[in-house]
Amino acid sequence: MSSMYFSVGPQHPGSGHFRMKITLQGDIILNAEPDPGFVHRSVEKIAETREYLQNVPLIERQCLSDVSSVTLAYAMGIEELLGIEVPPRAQYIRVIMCELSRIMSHLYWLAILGIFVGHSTMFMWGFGDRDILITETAEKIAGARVSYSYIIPGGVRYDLPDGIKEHTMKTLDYFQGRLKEYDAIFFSNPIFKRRTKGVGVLSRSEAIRLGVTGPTLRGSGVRGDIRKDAPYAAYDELDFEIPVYSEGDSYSRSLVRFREMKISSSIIRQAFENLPEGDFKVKTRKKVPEGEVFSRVEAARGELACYLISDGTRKPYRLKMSTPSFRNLPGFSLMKGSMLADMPPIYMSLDYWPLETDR
Amino acid sequence: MNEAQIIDELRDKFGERIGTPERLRQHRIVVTVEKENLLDLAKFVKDTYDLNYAISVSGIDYPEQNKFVVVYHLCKMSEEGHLPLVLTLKVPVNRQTPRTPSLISIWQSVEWHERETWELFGIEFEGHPKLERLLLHEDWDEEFPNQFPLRKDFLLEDE
Amino acid sequence: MSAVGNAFVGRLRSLVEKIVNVNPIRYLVNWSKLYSLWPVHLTTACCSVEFGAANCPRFDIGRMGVAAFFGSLRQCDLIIIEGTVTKKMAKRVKKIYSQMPSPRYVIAMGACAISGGLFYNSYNIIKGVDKILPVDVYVPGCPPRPEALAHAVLLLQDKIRKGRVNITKGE
Amino acid sequence: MNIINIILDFLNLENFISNIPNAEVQELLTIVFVFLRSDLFFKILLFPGIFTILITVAELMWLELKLIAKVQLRVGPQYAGRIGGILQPIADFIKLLFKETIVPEKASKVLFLLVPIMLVTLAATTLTVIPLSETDVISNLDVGLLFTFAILAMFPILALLAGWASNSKFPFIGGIRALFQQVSYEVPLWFSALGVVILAESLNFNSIIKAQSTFWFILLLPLGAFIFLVAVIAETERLPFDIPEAETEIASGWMAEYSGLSFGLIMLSLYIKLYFGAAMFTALFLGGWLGPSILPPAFWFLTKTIIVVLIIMMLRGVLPRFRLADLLYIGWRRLLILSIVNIFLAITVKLVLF
Repeated sequence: MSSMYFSVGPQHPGSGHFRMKITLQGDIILNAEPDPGFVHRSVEKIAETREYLQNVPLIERQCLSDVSSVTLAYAMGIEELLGIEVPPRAQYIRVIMCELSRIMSHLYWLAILGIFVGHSTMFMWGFGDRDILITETAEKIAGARVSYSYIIPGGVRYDLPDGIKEHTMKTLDYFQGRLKEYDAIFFSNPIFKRRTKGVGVLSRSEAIRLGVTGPTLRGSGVRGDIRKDAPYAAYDELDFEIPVYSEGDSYSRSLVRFREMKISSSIIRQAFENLPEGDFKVKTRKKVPEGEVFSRVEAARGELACYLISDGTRKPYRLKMSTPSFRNLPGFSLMKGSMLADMPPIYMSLDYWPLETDR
Repeated sequence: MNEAQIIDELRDKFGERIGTPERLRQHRIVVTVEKENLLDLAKFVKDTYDLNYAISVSGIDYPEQNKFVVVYHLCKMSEEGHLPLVLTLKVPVNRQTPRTPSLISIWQSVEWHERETWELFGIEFEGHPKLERLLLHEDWDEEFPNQFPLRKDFLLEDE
Repeated sequence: MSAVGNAFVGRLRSLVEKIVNVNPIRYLVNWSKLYSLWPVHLTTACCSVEFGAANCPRFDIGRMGVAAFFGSLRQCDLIIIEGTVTKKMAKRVKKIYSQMPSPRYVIAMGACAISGGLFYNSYNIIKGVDKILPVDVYVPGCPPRPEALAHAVLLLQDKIRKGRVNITKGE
Repeated sequence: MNIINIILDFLNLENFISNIPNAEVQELLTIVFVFLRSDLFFKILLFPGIFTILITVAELMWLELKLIAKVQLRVGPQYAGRIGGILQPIADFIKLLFKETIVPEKASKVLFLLVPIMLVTLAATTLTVIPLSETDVISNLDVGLLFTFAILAMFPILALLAGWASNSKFPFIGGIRALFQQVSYEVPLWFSALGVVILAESLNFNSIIKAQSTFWFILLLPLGAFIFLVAVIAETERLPFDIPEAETEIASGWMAEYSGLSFGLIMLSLYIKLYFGAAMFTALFLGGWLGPSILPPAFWFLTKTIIVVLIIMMLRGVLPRFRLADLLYIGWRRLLILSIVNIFLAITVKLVLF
């Protein structure tokens, strides 16, 4: 039987700004090779030509659905080089923003997953709730819907506005109810289960060998989460669990993200309850002392590492972002041997974000 | 196993073959190693400390010192999660003939990272199965022949 | 067959154009065009987040006849350039545009699509999508809010109603 | 006296014809006018013919947009045609009418352009035998049910032809999928309809409907009705069975290369097919035009049909798409067996009740 070759993307309803080269035999995918680079905007090179603070909006564009974690990794790196201690209030606000953007990112993922398996209502609900609940809260706190450049070296840009605690609590209460509805219409849906259970199975050892990260890793039964393993910001003072599912299929990866949304909202609650008084920012210098630093955070899609080398000037000498989507690229080999109809669920269960890969 | 132990052990085992292991701060160790000894050291740290998880591979360009440095960040991943320790391997590479052995035989996960470093720095990884265009566009060689964007001598428009 | 067929199609097209230029019919045609704008599923960069939000219940550009999902670009009228166009993507964007049936409209969304934006000195981007496509409406912002996109759709509709759109014939 | 006659009387064209000197032309035109004034022409053109179909289909499209929007907490079309965007489908269709129709260079051109026309023709043909009331039927065939199934069997072939003529990869996969799906679901569709035929002892739609004057068959054969509905959804390629068009997998499937008017015709044929599927379900299981005589029978028929269509459309809002393998599994391993069980049930019911 002869095989058929085609590329999915960059203009395809089942792809983002990204291409998969698929070789198909009958209905079985023989080979699926990702072809990134459609949004390679050379963030790392441009960052070498701009000052440290100017780079904050630049690097957050590489992952617009999850901006807080990206900027946090960068800010933590600079703070470590400067040797400054961020005030506890800022640490808590950072946790709040990171978890908000984690929910934002997961809702985005959920919406796209919905439309990928043909469930347009999940798309609309996911995007609608993301908009009404999460981006609005973020806007109230930081002043912009998605690209707020709120976390800067030394703390956060502004203090929390008045009445934000009540607003957020109310929002999260409503959000909890919505999560139950998502479960009812989507995650408990027998067709959805049939499409994702046992599809794209990634075993535990294979997950570690391929170096995947984030929910993709936790869906394979590895409890790898930087928030617990190497705590940063205020995570070591908060009580939360890490959802782990050991089946390693698309469904368990989806469930990890679904549970994480719930856990994130409880983290936000705790952070608001324990929010200390004090400064929200400390003064920083424009020149960063010579040295190198490797800072890691747990972004929505997985471990995000920022490798920063400074030569003592106002601009970074080298900035390398090791992004979770890039590290999940080997996961596309899961498509080999599955059916063509399994391509969208596997693709979405990796929660691949092309901008983050290409930078 | 703490950082001091690792540093001592590495120093005992390899001695002159590697640069002095250095503790940058908590959980961060940097080892400089020439490319001839890279594979030995990589095998040793993987087998001894079970550093089975390569986080990133990056290149740095030092035109004044006429070298590139390929940097590997490694950590340990068990079922119960990451180890906070990150071991950094630095491999200096000659700038005229940038070649270094690929570590893909030891860590499968460096495949895409090395490919990216090859593309953006022009560092050849010997033994890498697939060094092909990844991020740059297909006509790059015609537009900028023999140039690599992340090298320091590649200038952006307003520099 | 093809020569006769082409002549036939050409005559048919000129006949259609004659009919379309009669005033009330032109009004009707323009009315139908402006309320039925099906966008191509093409995301070029991060503005896709806000494009998705513009489809969602809160902003719902479906009210203006912008259908949310369309599978094939052969059936689409509108191409929204959502952000930066890299050189790798530019080739595809041109190809996609040439594959769309006319009349087709272009909205350049975001600072990157207008002029390169934040990435103005990158080596891998096209500074402004108008270098490769005829743009009808520009939406400033980084990224523009969904309201801005909805307004752009209204502006485009106004343009179509007044017949001011630069209609390019298919290749 | 129908509206066409009134218009013709008003125009008073017969007088004009009688003044034509050439006798042959006069005779010919007279025959034409007799046909125009005949009941058959009225039925074909206005009711229950083309005009009714177009209006129903357009409003079904609008209802779908609005209904799905409601499920998704949106507004849906709003501005086209003031009242809730009621003219949205009409705007879509006029736009497609005046849009460029691209024929791919490598396509088999004649076939490529012929398929949409054949699709619409076939879809409309099926409706000739469905009675809106006892008299409002274009052709009261004795083998009406057989006729509709014969026509239905043509659709997968046309879908495959469309995919093949496009000479493109996604349409081809879509065509193959359509063939798989529709051929496998035709069998349960037939078998579940057989139950009705056993009870009604006829293949004529009017007799089948009249046989339901005491009990609707959905009460006697609920299993058969369920199988029939599922098979109809699969035949009309609606969610959760829109596998031949799965956007995220194969980008609109077999209609991916169609644009402009030919795509408009395909859309039209799909919606006519949907309407036809629902009409068939109404006729076979919901008592067709039967209903209290306060309102005309055609009203009851259309109301029931639209409710069935809405139920089918509603599924689009709540269910994701099946996999092809699952679909075939359900078709052959579940529905086929159930539909055979249904035939035995029908025989039992027949023996017990009649």
